[in-house]
Amino acid sequence: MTDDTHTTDSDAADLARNADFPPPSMPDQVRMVEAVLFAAAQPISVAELKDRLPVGSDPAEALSELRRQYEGRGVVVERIGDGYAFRTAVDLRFLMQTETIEQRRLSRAAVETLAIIAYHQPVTRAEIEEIRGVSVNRGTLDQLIEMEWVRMGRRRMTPGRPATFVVTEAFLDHFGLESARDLPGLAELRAAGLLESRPAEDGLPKPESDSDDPPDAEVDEDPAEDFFED
Amino acid sequence: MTDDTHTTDSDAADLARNADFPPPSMPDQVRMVEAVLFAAAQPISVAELKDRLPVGSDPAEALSELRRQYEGRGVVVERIGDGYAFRTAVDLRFLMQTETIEQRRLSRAAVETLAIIAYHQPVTRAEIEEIRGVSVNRGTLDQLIEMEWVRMGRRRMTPGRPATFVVTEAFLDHFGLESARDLPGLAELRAAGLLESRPAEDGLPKPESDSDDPPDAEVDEDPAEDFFED
Amino acid sequence: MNRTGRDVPYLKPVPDSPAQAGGEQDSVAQRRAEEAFIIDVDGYEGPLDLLLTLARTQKVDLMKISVLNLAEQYLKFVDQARKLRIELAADYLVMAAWLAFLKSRLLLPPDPEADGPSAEDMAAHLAFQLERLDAMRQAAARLMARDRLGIDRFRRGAPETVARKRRTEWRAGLIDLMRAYARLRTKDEFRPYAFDRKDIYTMEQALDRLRNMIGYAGDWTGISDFLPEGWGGQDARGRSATAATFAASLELARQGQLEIRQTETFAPISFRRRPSSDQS
Repeated sequence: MTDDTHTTDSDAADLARNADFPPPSMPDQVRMVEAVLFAAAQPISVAELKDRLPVGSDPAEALSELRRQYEGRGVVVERIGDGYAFRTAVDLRFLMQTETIEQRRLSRAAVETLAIIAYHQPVTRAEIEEIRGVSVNRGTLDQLIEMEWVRMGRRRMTPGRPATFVVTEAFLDHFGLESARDLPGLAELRAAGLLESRPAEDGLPKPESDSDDPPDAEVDEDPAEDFFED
Repeated sequence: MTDDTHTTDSDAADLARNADFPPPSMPDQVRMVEAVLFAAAQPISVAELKDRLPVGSDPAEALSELRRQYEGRGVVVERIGDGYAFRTAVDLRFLMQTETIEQRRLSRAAVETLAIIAYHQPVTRAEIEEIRGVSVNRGTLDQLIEMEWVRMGRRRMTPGRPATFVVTEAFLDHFGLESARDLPGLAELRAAGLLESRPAEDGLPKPESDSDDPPDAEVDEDPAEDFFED
Repeated sequence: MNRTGRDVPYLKPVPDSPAQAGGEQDSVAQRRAEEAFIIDVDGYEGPLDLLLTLARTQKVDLMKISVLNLAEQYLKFVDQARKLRIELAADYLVMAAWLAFLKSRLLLPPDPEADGPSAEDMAAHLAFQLERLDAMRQAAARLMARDRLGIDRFRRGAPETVARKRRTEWRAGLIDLMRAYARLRTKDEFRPYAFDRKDIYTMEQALDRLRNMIGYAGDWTGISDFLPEGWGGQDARGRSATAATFAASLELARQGQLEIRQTETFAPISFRRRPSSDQS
C-alpha cells in the first residue's frame, strides 16, 4: 500500500529500449524533445537527446521542427553552447520583473509639516517652523517634494523673498480632496473629537498655569529620525 | 503563431506600464502568459498573471487559449488549486529518469494520515486519531508539514480551540489534482457517509490523545473500568 | 472488498488451536508460533487495524460483518497473546475489555432500564469505523498511485528567476493629517505636565532624616527643627518638606520610636523620642 516505487510506463519503456519497435512518429519525437528540454536543468545537446529518445529517433530533426513550432511564441528554443534550452522570448523579458511595493508610514515630523502646508499654503519654511515650534529638517521637505505631495509655490514678496510651499494635485488625489479648502477647520476637528483626545505623550495638564517658561524644550530634530517612524 | 512585427524590449515595457495604451492583442497576451508560466517552477494564479501582464489584459481568457494550444503536446498546462503551471505530459515519464526525484519513503502511518487530512480537511488531530484508531505520532504530522503537503488550518471553534490540518497547493501539485474536490473517489466516499465526522458513541474506546510518544505498555489493573463508568 | 497487497491476514501463521502432537515437535511449533505472533503484533497499527484484519477473514462486506464474531476473534487473539506472555499495549486491552462488554450486551436481551446507546448502535458504529478506516486506506493507495510530480510529471528544470524591484509607497491618511494638525494647534493650550522633582521632599528622605535625628530629641522639639537646610520656608518646598516629615513621624510613631504632641488645633507639632522604659 505504501509502495512508492513507481513502475515506469512499461509499454513506453519497452518502446524506448527495443530496437525491434519502429521509432515513434516525428510529432511524437517532437513532443519528447519538448518535454526533455523543459524538464532539464541544463541545456541538452543533440547527442544527449539521442541517448534519451527511443532507438531510431532523429532528435536533430525533431529539434529543428520544435524550434520552428516555437518561433514567435512566448518562449523559444535557444541554442546555448552545444545544447538547447527553452528561454523567454527577448521582447517579453520585461515580464520577468515584478515590482514589490513596500508601504511605509510617514514620520510624525513629515505628517505635521505636510499638515501645516496643507492648512496654511502658501507657507514659508520659517512659518512652518513657527507653528511646529521646532526647526524643520531640510530632508523632510525634500522627501515631501520627492513624493510629489508638496511643491514650491511663489516666492513671498517680503524681505529675503522666501520660497513658499503648497500641496499638489497628487496630494489632493491621495487624500481624496477636491481642494485644500476641503480640509476640515479647527472647529470641525474639535467636533470630530480630534482636539479632545490629547496625544498621550503630551502628558496631563498642570492645574496651575503659573508658567511663563516655554511650552516645550526647544529640541532640534534628529535628522536621522526625522522621516522614518519605523 | 507568427508575429512579424516584433516590438522591442522597451516598447513592450512601456506598453506594460502605461494604462493609456490599449491592452495587447489576445495572441500577444497568450504569449505573455506562456512566458510567465514557463519561467516559473510553481503554479501562478490568474491574479498574479493580472499583476504581471499589461493593464487591461484578460489573463483568464489568454490562459484558456494557451491550455487549448498545448493540449496533446509534450508539456501541458495544468490547473493546480488557484494556479496554473506547465508540467510534462504523463506518458513521457519514461524519458525523465535523470530528472526523477527520489521520493522519501513515507511510512504507512504518514500515508494514511495524509489521506485522512486530504479527504476530511479541515481535520483535527483528535479526528485523525479517531479514524485511525491510534494516536498520531507528532513526527508524522511534522514530516507532512515539512514536506509542505500539509499545513495548519483555522482553529476549530470548539472547546480547546484545536488546530486543524489541511492540504496545500504543493500537495495538489504533487498528486496532479486541480483541487481537493478532485480527490479520487471523493464523491463515492461522501455518498457512503464515510467522510462524515460521526462522533463516537459513548463508551467506545478512543485512542489516547496528546501522546507524543507511542503508548507504552503500562497497563492498569483493569483498564476497562474507566470506560464502563457511564 | 477489493484489497491490494493485504490479503494475507497477519494472524494466519498463528494456529487457532496449536497442534498438540506432543513432544519436541510441539515446542518447536510453539516457538514458531510465538515468533510469528510477536512479529504480527508489531505489524498492527493499533486495535482498529487488528480488528480490520480479523474482519477480513470473515470474507464478507464490512457492512455485513458479524460484530459478535469479530469480538470473539479479537478476544481469542488477546487470549493467545496472554498465553504466549506477550505484553500488549494498553489500548489493545482497552479494546478487549470493551469488546467483552459489547459481546455480553449483544448476547443478553436488551435492558429497558439502560440508557445510552444500545448494543446494536455500538456494534454498528464499530462496523462504521472499520469501513471508514478501510476506505481511507484504499484512498491513500489510490492517492499514491496518481501521476506524481517528480515521478510521472515534471516541472521546468531550469526556472527563470523573476527580478524583484522595490518601490516604496508612503502611507498616510487624511485622519493622520488632521490629527497632526490638531495636535500642533492645541499644543499651546496645555503645558506638558512634568513632575518637578527638585521641589519635592519625599517621605523616604524625611524618614531617613527623622530616624537619624530623633535619637537626640529627648525633649519635645518642633517639627520645623527637623526640616533640612533650605526647606524651611513658607513656599512649596517648605510645604513639601513639612508634609513629608509629618508623614514620616506618623510612621515612626506607629513603630513606637517617637511621640507626637500638638497642644491645640493648629498649634505647632512637636516630636520626641519615646522614652525607652515604655518600649517593651
